[in-house]
Amino acid sequence: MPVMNVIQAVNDALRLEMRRDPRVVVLGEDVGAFGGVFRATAGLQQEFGAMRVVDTPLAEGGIIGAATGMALYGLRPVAEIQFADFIYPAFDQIVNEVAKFRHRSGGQYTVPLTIRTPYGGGIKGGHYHSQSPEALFLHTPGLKVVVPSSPHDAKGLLLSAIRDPDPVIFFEPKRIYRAAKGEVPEGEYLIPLGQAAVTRPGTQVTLIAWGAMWHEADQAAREAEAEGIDVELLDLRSLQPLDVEAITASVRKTGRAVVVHEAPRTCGFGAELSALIQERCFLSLEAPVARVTGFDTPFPYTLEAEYLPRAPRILQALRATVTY
Amino acid sequence: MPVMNVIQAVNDALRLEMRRDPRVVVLGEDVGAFGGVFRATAGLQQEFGAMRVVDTPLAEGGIIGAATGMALYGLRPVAEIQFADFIYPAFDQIVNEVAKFRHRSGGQYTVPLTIRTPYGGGIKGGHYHSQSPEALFLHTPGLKVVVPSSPHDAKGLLLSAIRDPDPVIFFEPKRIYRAAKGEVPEGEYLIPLGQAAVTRPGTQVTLIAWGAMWHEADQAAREAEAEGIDVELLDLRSLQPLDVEAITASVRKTGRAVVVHEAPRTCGFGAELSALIQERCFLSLEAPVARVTGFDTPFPYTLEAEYLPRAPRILQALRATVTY
Amino acid sequence: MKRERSHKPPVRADAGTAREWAPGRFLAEFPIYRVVDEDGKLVAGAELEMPEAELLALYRWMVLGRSLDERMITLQRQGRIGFYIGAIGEEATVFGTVAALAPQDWIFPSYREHGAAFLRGLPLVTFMANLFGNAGDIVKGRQMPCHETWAPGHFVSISSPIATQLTQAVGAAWAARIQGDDMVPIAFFGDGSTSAHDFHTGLNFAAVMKLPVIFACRNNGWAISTPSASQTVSETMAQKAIGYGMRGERVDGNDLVAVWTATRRARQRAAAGEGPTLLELVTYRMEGHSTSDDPRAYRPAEVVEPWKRKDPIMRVKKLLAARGLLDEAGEAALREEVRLELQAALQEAEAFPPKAPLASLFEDVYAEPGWAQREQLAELEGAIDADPRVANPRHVEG
Amino acid sequence: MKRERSHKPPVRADAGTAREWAPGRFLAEFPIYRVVDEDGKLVAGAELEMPEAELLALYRWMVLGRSLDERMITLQRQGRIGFYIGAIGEEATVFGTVAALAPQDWIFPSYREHGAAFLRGLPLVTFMANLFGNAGDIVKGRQMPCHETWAPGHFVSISSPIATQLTQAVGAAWAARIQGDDMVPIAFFGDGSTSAHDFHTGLNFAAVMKLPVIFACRNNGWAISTPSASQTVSETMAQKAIGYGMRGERVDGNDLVAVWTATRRARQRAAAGEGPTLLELVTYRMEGHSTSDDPRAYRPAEVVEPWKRKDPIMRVKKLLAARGLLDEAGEAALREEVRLELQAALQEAEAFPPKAPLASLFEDVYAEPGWAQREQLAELEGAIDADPRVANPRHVEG
Ligand SMILES: Cc1ncc(C[n+]2csc(CCOP(=O)(O)OP(=O)(O)O)c2C)c(N)n1
Ligand SMILES: Cc1ncc(C[n+]2csc(CCOP(=O)(O)OP(=O)(O)O)c2C)c(N)n1
Ligand SMILES: [Mg+2]
Ligand SMILES: [Mg+2]
Repeated sequence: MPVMNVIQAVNDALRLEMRRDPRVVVLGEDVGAFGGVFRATAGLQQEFGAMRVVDTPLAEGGIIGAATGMALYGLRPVAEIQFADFIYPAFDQIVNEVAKFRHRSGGQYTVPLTIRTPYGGGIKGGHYHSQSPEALFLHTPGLKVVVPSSPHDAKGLLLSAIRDPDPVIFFEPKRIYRAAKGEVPEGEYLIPLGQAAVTRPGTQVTLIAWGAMWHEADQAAREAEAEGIDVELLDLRSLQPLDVEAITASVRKTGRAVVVHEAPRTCGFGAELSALIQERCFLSLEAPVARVTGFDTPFPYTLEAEYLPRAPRILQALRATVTY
Repeated sequence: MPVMNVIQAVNDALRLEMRRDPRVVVLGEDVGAFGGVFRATAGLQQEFGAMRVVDTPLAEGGIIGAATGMALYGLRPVAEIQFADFIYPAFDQIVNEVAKFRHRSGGQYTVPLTIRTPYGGGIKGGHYHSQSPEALFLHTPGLKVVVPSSPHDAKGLLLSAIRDPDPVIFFEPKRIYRAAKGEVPEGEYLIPLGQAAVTRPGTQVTLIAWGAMWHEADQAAREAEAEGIDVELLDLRSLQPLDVEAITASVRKTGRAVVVHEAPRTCGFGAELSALIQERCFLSLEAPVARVTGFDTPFPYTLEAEYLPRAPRILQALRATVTY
Repeated sequence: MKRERSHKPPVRADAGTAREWAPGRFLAEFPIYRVVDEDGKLVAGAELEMPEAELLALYRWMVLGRSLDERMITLQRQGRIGFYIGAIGEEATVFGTVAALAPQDWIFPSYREHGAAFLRGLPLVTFMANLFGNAGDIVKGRQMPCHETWAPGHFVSISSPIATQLTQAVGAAWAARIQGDDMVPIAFFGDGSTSAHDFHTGLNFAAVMKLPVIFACRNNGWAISTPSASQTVSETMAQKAIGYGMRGERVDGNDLVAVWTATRRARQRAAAGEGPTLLELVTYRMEGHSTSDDPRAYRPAEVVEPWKRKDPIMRVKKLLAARGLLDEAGEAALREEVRLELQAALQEAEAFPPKAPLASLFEDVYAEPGWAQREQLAELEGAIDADPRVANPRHVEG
Repeated sequence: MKRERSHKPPVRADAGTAREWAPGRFLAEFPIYRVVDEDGKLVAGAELEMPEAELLALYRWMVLGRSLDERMITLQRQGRIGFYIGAIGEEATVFGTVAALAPQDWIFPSYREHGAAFLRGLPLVTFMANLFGNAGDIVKGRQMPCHETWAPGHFVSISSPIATQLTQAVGAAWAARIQGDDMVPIAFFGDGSTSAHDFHTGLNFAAVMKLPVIFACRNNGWAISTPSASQTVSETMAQKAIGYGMRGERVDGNDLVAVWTATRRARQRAAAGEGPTLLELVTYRMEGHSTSDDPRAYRPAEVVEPWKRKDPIMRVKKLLAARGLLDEAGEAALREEVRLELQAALQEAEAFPPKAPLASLFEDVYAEPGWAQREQLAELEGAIDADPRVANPRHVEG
């Protein structure tokens, strides 16, 4: 099996799907001739032409508005927002239009749109090249939200996202764009949205993460094991739909949970997971659900290492939770 | 003391503050000659002129961007967004600019801006005249979020918001704009941001609400009392800063909590409150923190009554929580 | 998308004084296109391209649209529907444009173009059921009245957020080009909407991609209480096309024939690959913004007066009369016919059960309801069983 | 804001054919204003309004700006700073504009106008400390390099989101008018930024309110890999002013004197209450977009060639030489002086401790840190005490 990094896996998925389905179109800033600032769309315009791989003017609202019109008309657009930090000019189109089209039209119009965007910190991007805004979209019914943590998942999840009948925001953790390498099957395979992966079975505490932070969680779990703490690690992969059964099954078993995310703590998705767990596993809980997250500040530049909820902080939370 | 409704109290606060402080400026769509579609700014342009009470072109991004520039320059702008549902075109300015100016400039520039906007359901507004997007802003460090539940609080909180050195989003529950009447002291008084009101002391269960839903919670508490359930009711008033002491003090006493909000459940502020409570009061909790909220759908038109978390549903949650 | 500048830019040496526009310059450069004057006569040099049958048919539609608006406004005053927003005085901008399109052309409405949906086959009953938001509502009582959708006629879902439909129309045109379809979408919006973000991105994207789109700006002089002169200081909306390298044109929006002819030309150009057009349809909002608005608070009655003479329906009536296509008897018969049609539709629409089933709230959020929607439906059903007040609206508005 | 249309709109009867623009029409209507040609000679009919002392001073600044950019790019390649973005080839658009303003005029930069901050007194050391993001950084290592703020010189905080500064500049102008201050803000942005939402709202708000603002569009031909011809099909950026009823002008952005003179005129008009101006400064991005970008992937070297002859610094150098204001010896001395100045600043800047204190992360989120910030600082301090790796960057990038 070929070894790829996340960018290559994304590129592979896009190419395969564009070959299979003429309705798939890619649009965004610098995605065409150049192939994207992270090269995720490299070679696509050369293969599929400027009609299906389009460099747009610099306006995210226009990109998503136009992609929405394409999707309404029956295409399967894949829009790229150059950085998740720059998705907000399209926020109205995403939250008020894309998310509500199916409902408000009584099912007469749908928006099978995929929005790809590099997200998260760890690349020295400071305030505006590091944000993790997933919670904003998870609070918006009608949207699906996916975050891969490996090249293998990136390809299988992106293919599912493009074929999904509903709009999907596909966050690509740019910190692991090149860092995460792994075997990726050739040809197509689908990873269904809404299935978490139990990447490490355990009995003492449930550790929940996604995207780049899964790698930190995994390292923390290894270090915990060395200390005799038996961690069950879940990679959510898809946050909406959420695999709530996998979470509750694990917490009912372990009685303890630690949630990890990069975004600021207040109103992050960790809050929702914490609420869901204590609503559904209250009698099994032997310790409060712990949140290891980014802090309630803008994303910093120099103090990035301190800001990110990395393995050492996760490990401390695991210790505290099992000894609560 | 004069009796006012919420609109009159807001109007009174704006007039008083514009008289006191020449730096206070009001801008928005239809706020001038007309006095706003809800009449909240009625008479202000007549008294303070078209320089300080400005009808803007139809662009929320422009309204907030311009208001930001005014605040940077030293004014105290009060921007009106005609409906909270239409705040998204300004989302980039609010989340990426307004919220981050102080931090990113090392404290050299600040944005003492107040954004007033009618919000919430209960007026037959359907998808686009009913939304409660507070959680989106609560996930953004740098912003403050205030929601009054009475004419008295509306005036005292708005005066504090305008004088606050940080940007404040002031959500006005339009369902009670005219319905909620009460005595409002003449002249100025300030209600500090970050102080919840314990509007009903109780011992068995803590009920947390804000804005229009406080009235539903209050009714539910009365009905519960008739059933012998002793409810302690908190009106948060300000969600950021949050009076976490008031919440934890109450829950440590009652051991039970029910949170109410109109917004969809997933990733709503109720999730954060639930997470905070179980992190801080875990050993006191005798039942899971319950959430009585809007559902994970767009806001409906005909089924509005069913959608809103009104007294009957709150009462059921109180019963279930005390008998857990 | 790369393009080469064919012309070498000239240089000047006189000290920089930025271009100021002589007052009236763009009014002159964008004269208002008119075919039928206020007395129903063809203006000098104009010819009637519209077939007489079409003229008569559209006249009937305009009468129906006007009568419907008036009737529904009364209905709202009676409290039988919650809200209404129509196109009184602007009928020519709605019927004239859409009648000139091909049936496969998609319509991206703002919220006054109900007539466009009727032209595309939306039954009056279905429209009225949407006003009641009852079980007959094709969008299942999910949006406010006047937010209908009619996919069978390619009439895209109406939403409240201003101007969002412009970029969506651009995307549809783009998709049609990719598919090789002969489809020219039209996007409707008002003068106030030209200030919105999506006006800028919509026109710019369409021009850069040279897409077949018609941007129909109903310049009715007002955005709620804000006059169009406070939205922009450009003398015309049409000249905004210049900034996008796009074609722009001013049309008498109260002249059905001019609107129809201009739209037809725009559609021909678009289909021929000549790109998008911005049509400024100069008209006037004769009533309040909607039933929620009372214009007396900001608009003196006098300013409306001069526009009464320009009424789009009167104009066509006079033209038809002059051509012997409609006499008083015919007019009376037509109006009675319309009255009965509306009455019948209203009765039928009002007869539906008041609410779509509870489950409809949780459907269409996603193609398949997720566990949250399924659980919450069960939760709500249980709550209503335990306490019927949960489903009692009076309890809300009270 | 109400305005009355003074002119009665003319009417035409010929069947509607929307205005199409004869190719080159707007290039002709917006000729490029130039004072000094590529050989450093005054163009026919032009006169030099800029005092010679100013000319010499600005020449030195441009040389410093260029040397700084080159030096910092090298620094980034050496891995000593993480990122850099400069203005190589565009120096005249930065120094020429700001030198023509009054000291109290606020500057709303995009991200290439570091030179403007220097003109306003930002010490080189402070700027470089921002590149290192170290304890000497006036913005406390919170943003990427080249995102400085310099309030003492009214140089407003740089942020990455494109074009947000335009509407903010409009608000500042508005505030100044309310306060009765003689203050004319300038907003800098690129050609790509004209596609953004805030370009539209910024220009429209300024024109409607007739505010004193200067919109300085550095049209350097590229938005990362996207040529300006793919951002818009309007022949010029200046003509976009027409849609807002605003003044627009094209200026040779590589001609320091033309930029300075045009900006001066724009400021005079603004201060005189004549409203805003859109200045299109025609220049070229000679390097990659930033140190993160390699233009060879999308831009053939040849297209850059013709622009080398137009270099803004060479031009002024020739002019100075022709006027006997700068000989080779003077030039050499100047460059050596600049080199040493940069070297000294760099040494000083690099000497600061690598990080601002931990607490700085939680400060300035609000005027006073809230309980969340206070608790989280304590939490972080505790975590570092328990495990130093928490504060170890190598552990991140690894
Ligand atoms: C983004 C947004 N902001 C504000 C509103 C409130 N609003 C509804 S209609 C309207 C005025 C629109 O005026 P115009 O575009 O001229 O259309 P008209 O109603 O005159 O046909 C406003 C401000 C809205 N619906 N959406
Ligand atoms: C809203 C937003 N979208 C995308 C980006 C990424 N981005 C940074 S600079 C740039 C190109 C800007 O081009 P232009 O406006 O011409 O300025 P120039 O760099 O040429 O000076 C882009 C797309 C951004 N910073 N903000
Ligand atoms: Mg209008
Ligand atoms: Mg550029």
